[in-house]
Amino acid sequence: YLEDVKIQARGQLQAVESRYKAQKRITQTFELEILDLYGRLEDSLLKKLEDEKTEAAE
Amino acid sequence: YLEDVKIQARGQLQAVESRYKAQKRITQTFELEILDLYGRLEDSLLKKLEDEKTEAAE
Amino acid sequence: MAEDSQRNFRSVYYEKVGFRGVEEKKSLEFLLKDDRLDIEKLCTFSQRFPLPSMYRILVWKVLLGIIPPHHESHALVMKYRKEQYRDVYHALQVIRFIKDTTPQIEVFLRMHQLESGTLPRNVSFPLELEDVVFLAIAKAMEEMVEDNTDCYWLVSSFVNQLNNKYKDLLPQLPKFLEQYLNFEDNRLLAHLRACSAFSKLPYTLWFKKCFAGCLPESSLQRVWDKVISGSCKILVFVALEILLTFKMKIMALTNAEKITRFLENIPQDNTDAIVSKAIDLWHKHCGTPVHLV
Repeated sequence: YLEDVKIQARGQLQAVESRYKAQKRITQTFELEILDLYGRLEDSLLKKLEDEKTEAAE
Repeated sequence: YLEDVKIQARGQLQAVESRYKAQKRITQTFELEILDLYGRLEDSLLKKLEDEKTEAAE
Repeated sequence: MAEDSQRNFRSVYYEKVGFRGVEEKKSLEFLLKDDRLDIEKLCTFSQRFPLPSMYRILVWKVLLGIIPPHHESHALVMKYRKEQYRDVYHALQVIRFIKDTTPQIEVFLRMHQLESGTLPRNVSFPLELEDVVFLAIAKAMEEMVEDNTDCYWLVSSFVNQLNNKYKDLLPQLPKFLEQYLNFEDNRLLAHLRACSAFSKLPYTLWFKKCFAGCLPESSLQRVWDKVISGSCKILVFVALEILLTFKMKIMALTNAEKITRFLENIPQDNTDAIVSKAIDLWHKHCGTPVHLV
């Protein structure tokens, strides 16, 4: 019976562990997305600044 | 003794669960951040389009 | 007989120089030897005696549920706690809420906010009162705990304890203070009432921040021993003892703002004595916890 309880406990632990891992993979995907979006946002801001400079020079 | 094993298992489970919950919060936070970044990117694109229109009209 | 008086003499001596704990330390070590720590006994110990500084962090972590009662699980559970710390920390870097230069206590605040789902939309949002309280507690804890992971978990769990377990009791503490002050020194209470200072005492500093930023850390941790092990009423007696200690000064002031300002910045030289007397008063009014070891 004791062995039973131990196996059950290990099973529960593993279940949460695998849920954690799945969630972490989602987080990692989102992280890449965020990095990409920040990059695009910065590009577009930089471009705007450059355009403004060119205009001012003309 | 059996009670002991149960308490020990609960102690470990509680910690993995908390780690999982934190990961879930992170996913939610990232989701909001992505929405926000898309919003900002669209705003900046729209503004650029408008600026171009105004210039063309001048 | 001779031995007895010698022993007593030594106890008094130890008490004076701060080593009273020799026997207490032994009994705590005995408690800590158990494979499965007895939370209730650890609570009782912390209620009665100051924790020896070498065991304080361990006992706090156990009492706050950061590590479980079983020794065998401590390493594994701390591994989970560290991972969780790193996960949340990294997430805040990704969304640019924290930088390498962000002060540690602000990092802790953001981590706590993310974990409790209260992270503001923007890093420049003004802080709420509860954030200010968090920062004050974090700042004091930072002085007591070296390891960042331990420190974050302790601050976060301590604040959660205040917000959950003591949620209903904390707002009642000013009322208790009034009762006990009336009992101990009704002239002082009358004076405070007469200059409408009683309702304006620094209750946020005393009861929300639990004296963080009011007492130096060496005295503060002895108060927090009691709070963490289950009594937030100790806060009332620390406040009471501060009032009694500075009675002369307070009686000389007739302006509520001046009284509050003085109490928010009390002299830091005899705070250890204030805490000791506060603990005695607390035992006197609320009884000494029994059934130890």
